[in-house]
Amino acid sequence: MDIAPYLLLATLEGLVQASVLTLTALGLSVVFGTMRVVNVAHGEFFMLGAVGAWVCAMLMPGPPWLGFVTALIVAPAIVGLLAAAADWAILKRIDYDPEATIISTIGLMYIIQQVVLMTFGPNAQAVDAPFYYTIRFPWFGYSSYKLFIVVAAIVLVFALWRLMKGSRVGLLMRATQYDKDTAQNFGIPVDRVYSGVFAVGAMMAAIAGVLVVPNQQAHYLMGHDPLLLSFVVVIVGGLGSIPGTIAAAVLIGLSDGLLSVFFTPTLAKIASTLLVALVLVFKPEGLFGKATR
Amino acid sequence: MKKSALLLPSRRSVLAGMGGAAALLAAPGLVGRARAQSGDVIRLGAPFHRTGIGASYGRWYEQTAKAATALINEQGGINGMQVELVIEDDGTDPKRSVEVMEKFSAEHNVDAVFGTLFSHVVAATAPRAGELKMPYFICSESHALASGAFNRYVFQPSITDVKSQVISMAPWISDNLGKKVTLIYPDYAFGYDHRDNFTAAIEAQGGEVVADIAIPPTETSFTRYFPKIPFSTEVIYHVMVGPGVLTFVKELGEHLGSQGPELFGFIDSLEAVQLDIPQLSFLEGSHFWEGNPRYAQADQTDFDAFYREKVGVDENGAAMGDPKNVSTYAHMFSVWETLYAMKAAMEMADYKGPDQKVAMLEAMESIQGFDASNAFPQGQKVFNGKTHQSFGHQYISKVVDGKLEVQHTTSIEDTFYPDETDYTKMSF
Amino acid sequence: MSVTQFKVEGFNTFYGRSQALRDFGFELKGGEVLCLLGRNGAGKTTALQSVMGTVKPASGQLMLNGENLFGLPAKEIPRRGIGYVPQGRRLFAELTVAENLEIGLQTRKAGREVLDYALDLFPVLKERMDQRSGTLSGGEQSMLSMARAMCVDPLVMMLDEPTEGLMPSAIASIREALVKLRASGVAILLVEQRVDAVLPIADRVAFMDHGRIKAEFGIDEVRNDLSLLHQYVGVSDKAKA
Amino acid sequence: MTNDRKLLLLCLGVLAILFALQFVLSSYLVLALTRILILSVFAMGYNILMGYTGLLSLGHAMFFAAGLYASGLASYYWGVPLGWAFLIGIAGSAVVSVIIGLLALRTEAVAFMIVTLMFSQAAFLATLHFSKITGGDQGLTLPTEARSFDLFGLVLDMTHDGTRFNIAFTVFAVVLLLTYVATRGPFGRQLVAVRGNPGRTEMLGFNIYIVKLMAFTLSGTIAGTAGALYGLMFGYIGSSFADFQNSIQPLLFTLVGGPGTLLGPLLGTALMTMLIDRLSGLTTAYLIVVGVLLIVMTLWAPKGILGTIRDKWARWLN
Amino acid sequence: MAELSLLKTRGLSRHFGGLKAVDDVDFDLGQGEIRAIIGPNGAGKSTFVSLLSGRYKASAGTVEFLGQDVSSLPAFRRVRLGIAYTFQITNIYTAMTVLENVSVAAQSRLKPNIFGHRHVTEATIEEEAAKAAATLGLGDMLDVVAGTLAYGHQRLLEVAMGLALEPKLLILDEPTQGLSDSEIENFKDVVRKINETATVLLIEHNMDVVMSLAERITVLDRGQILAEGTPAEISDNRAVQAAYLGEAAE
Repeated sequence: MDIAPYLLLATLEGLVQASVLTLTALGLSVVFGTMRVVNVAHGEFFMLGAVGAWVCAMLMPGPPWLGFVTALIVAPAIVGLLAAAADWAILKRIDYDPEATIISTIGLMYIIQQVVLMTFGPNAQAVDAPFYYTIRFPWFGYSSYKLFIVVAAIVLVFALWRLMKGSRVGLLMRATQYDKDTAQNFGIPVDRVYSGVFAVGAMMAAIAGVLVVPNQQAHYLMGHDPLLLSFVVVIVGGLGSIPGTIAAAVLIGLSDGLLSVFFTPTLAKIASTLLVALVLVFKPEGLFGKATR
Repeated sequence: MKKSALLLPSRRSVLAGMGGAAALLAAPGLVGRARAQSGDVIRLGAPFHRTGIGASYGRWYEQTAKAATALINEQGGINGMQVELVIEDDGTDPKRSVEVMEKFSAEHNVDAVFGTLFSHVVAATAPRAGELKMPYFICSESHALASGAFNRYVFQPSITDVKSQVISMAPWISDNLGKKVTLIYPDYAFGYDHRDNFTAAIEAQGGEVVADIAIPPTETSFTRYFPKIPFSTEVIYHVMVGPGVLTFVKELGEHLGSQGPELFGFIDSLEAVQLDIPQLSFLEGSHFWEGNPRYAQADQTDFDAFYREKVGVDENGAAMGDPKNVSTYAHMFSVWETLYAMKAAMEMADYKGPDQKVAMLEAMESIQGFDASNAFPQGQKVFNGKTHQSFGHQYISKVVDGKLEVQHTTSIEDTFYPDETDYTKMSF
Repeated sequence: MSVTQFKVEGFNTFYGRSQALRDFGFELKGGEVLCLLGRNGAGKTTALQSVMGTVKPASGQLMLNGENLFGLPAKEIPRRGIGYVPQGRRLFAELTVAENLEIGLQTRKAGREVLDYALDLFPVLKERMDQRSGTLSGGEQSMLSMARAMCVDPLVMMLDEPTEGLMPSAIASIREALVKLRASGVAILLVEQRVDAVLPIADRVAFMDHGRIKAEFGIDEVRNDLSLLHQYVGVSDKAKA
Repeated sequence: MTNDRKLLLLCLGVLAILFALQFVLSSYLVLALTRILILSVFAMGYNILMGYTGLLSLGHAMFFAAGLYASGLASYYWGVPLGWAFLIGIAGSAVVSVIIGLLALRTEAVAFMIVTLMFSQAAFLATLHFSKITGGDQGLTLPTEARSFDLFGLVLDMTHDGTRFNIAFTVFAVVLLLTYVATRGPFGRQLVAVRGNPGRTEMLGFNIYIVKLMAFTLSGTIAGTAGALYGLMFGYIGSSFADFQNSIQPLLFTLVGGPGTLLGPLLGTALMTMLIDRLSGLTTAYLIVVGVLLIVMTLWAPKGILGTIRDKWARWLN
Repeated sequence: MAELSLLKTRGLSRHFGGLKAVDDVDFDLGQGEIRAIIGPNGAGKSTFVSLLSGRYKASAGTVEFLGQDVSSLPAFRRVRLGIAYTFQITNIYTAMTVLENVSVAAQSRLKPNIFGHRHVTEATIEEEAAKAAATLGLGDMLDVVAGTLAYGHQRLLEVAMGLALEPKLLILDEPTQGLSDSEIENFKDVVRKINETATVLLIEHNMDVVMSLAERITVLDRGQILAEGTPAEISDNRAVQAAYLGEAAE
């Protein structure tokens, strides 16, 4: 294949990956930004979204799009409730201590994985895409559903942005993020905001999971990769910075596609992992973040 | 050199005073139960991949093993003894698998262990089996055994190893599909077996591998690898495992469209996956290797019908009454057959208990093969006592109307290659 | 309209084993300004935080118009009508002026007229509504912090060193706002270190040391005997002499 | 002083009991105990960093694997005798620990956790990538003839269960006593001071970066010692020893037993290993228990079993 | 007295964003002095001594200690040279006993071989630590866990740790804050005793303590030196009174 179509394909793939990554990583980033905790179970919320999509597809009669739309509503809602419950039952009780949060969310990760294994089973399960249409380029075909993912991600990011900037709830969230004590001094129910933020973060991951599953399949171990990649994105983008997270997701999504043109994929993964570690060591505010103080 | 056990204190020097401490730690069930009486029952350790990456296989391996054991016991057991399965989960994890092997040996006191599938798990466990002097029958396709990497306690009496499979496929591929082949395989050991053996085999046929594309097993999206497929490719040879395989096949289809090269795949990619789903419609007309045909063929043997019924699988290879619950049909026969192979060896050696372990293993090595039967429903086998490896028929099937139809059955001779080791020269 | 009655009684607050408040208490009526003076570390800020519930006292009573607020979750205290200007202003620096005020307004769901009232006191803020509050000057930040607390529509207003580090002109406009606030019947507790900042507007002065109120005087007493100040604020008579 | 003596006596008592257990336990439990001792060494190494110095690493599988691969590859490719291979493993992990420590210790708290996780992930991927050497996920099996060695005329055979137990016991005993020494006296005081209050410790004239680096290196090297021992004893090296789960393992063991207690890692390892071993026969999802325990420990017993006992009843149990 | 210079700063500055916490300070301290630094809240006193001790990096300027430029040395090296710092907000090892707390400091001075005890034994370290603790009147609390001490005792422990370093210069940041009157009296004696071997730099709000201890007083305001002199001179200085009492008091 010539280099031009090659690059076109890599770009398309990169955009799709960037979209999914943006949603997942934004969830992680919003939680970190507001609560200053790292949620290691984030990938499992992604997985639950995908599994939820499969369950909806199983239970909903009628055309695939009906199950898909149902999943888009139901799966994030359930995941959000679960996350809020986890916040109430665990995180609140350890007072959002950063290290204890990491350990207990590792525990949560195992629990979710294993419960899904016991109920959903070990098989990878496919879900029908809501529509099938392959866009044929002269050199290769491309799934229109994948492009739909990109559009959906843009819409969702815009919605999140509106929620944060334009709504009363968003205002309370931002106030809590900047100064928890003062927020309390103005009657803001900080613990409810925290539960809400944790739920919203999880829902972002779940939506990404629903979107991805017609493309991949639902599997109980599928949360691992999105988690690591989200870490990468959130750190490179600057912890808690939303524009930085988006920029980093696009950068990493695109470069991942392009890097694999030149390197073997495992080597590319090693390189990006090391990059993250070194960014944290030498530029802890992230490539896009501004230094604090 | 005489190996000394100087560091091992004599068991007679048990200190009476330690009894209390022992009782403390040895909560009920912790101390290995002593074998009630030698010869009352044959206990077989069955480490299956209940969890981890191999879990969809493990579930069916377990079901098959249970069915075969029930049948053997119905027929009077082995040498008059009932067979008892001791099943443990190895998590598809090499570390855990070694521990499980020890547990079988030292705690459950099993007579033999069988049923491991994934080759990295086998690689970790086989040496430990040798040390524990535990007969270990694998169902894995791994070529490591026949290449001499293991020891005299390890056997593969049913499923044919990757090298044989590949060698027997290559002539048919080059004759029927094309000579310029692009390989797509997982970037780890199992994939390298395919790459190395197939490259050699297709070149022997006058063909060539125009590109080989290794994909990390953790990958979830594959489209970006496909541009590496050269335009000159006539055949894409693909073998993938793991949870992402369906995506792989689907994206391959989307990418190539209808006018792409021929596809030849190993069914490993689609084990436990329904074929007649819209995502896979483009596979129509492509070819697959099958270890055992998933769909009951027109010329189905009585043996296959019998086996299907006992394992609880319908004519489409899915669980009875649940068409979505597809089995790992192309591989799981090896568990059934391995049990019967063990039975045969034990009966030859008139096996009554672990004292006759060596006799049983020697009997196994002396076996020349097995005839197609209810015990060996996949077909006839030739067994090589030197390499501990079995050879059998391989099936090439074409996807027709969302079902696999066998197009070609290789002869057993097609799978032969020169011996690479001789385990009989090793000591027990 | 009845006069606000606010009473803090028997607060004991601990940080680990060390006691920051010892049987701390005061009384305050609507339309009155009580100034709390004391050295660094005397426990003034802890006292305010204990009232607000962000620091939890081990024991005490917190009466507002006959209702005991003690032990309520921190978010409930401001909702009952206590406005707070914390030390260092504690604006939401990334939020705009308008957003900061909005947060004050939503505390008790106060109407727009409250906002207008606050902005009339600090007209300079009107021009800056869409500016990020972190970019305001020090004086403007203090005004915003106070305006934000006023948006709560408070019965009681507590201010922790609102004039710290300000230019005299800014101090004056804050003082002016306090006077108007008092006139409207709000009960005001003003914490200060600098005596000069409080003398012009205080009705009573309380001196705090070691976590308790050591003495309380009417403003006239203090004006008549400045040595009281030196005695309690910690500048010795020798220094004055 | 007397407290330390009490603890030393307890350690010696535990060692005596452990040694004697091989005569009492069933052969499977002796095997299990062998493994427990090796994994306890891993956990003790982890404990030096997490328990005594207060630095929570999520990447210790990297050091375990460094020891495992350094020793295993030396034995596999160059036929280095086992004793030397073991030393090469220790040296290899020491080098890796110093390098990673120099970098990772520039960060703190959550960033430190993520940096160690990322380095470890890169190391794991490297074991896969260089599969021509490492054997990748399938790993390498050490040939049987490489499994015995000659120690002053005494041939020790690693395939022999009794030999294996006693070697594991010896290494465990050495590391336990080393940890005892390292966590007491001047060095131990430095560690605990850094854990308790790094800022203050610096203002008392300690170079806390160097103190942390020493702790990090010691911790990583002990973890690597466990790895080298594991690989040589069981004759298999593979990339699954470098994965994330193997980093969580010592954390879990230490957390359960009691971070910052000398015998906590042993207790935690023994309990968790036996628990998981029993559970895997009962349920397919035994990891769920690990998950629940992680949460339960953080919620109700963040100091682990021995840590709680120490705080309540026996302050000397450090 | 004619003093040898112990410490001097030239043009020392520290900016936080736009705020000049310490602004171009030239400061000299002689050996053997007890010097007090006073000034209103926010005058930059704590920042200033943090620059001396190396807790903060200076934005500009130099610090010279015993003729050596220490500006670029990290804090722990300055401590080893003999600059000890006790914190304004109590900063001790709350989980350790009093003896263990002070032992950390004693160990820092005695520098034992970290694994062996060739030169300095554990007993010596604890002996020295106990001595320092006793000086501050904590002799009968050696085995008490520091976090459970009363606030005043924690303050004294803080100073004991500084003392155990046997520094050439001991910087005390508001040491009497939260002490009772009798504790303050005892504390004054301690400082005088420390002064027999070390120079003392004292940040203090309690004017009584300042007046009775300090030989000289430096007044900081808005990051700059407002005045410097003997207690008597400072008492008479109108600018100082203004800084403390504000214009209204005049």
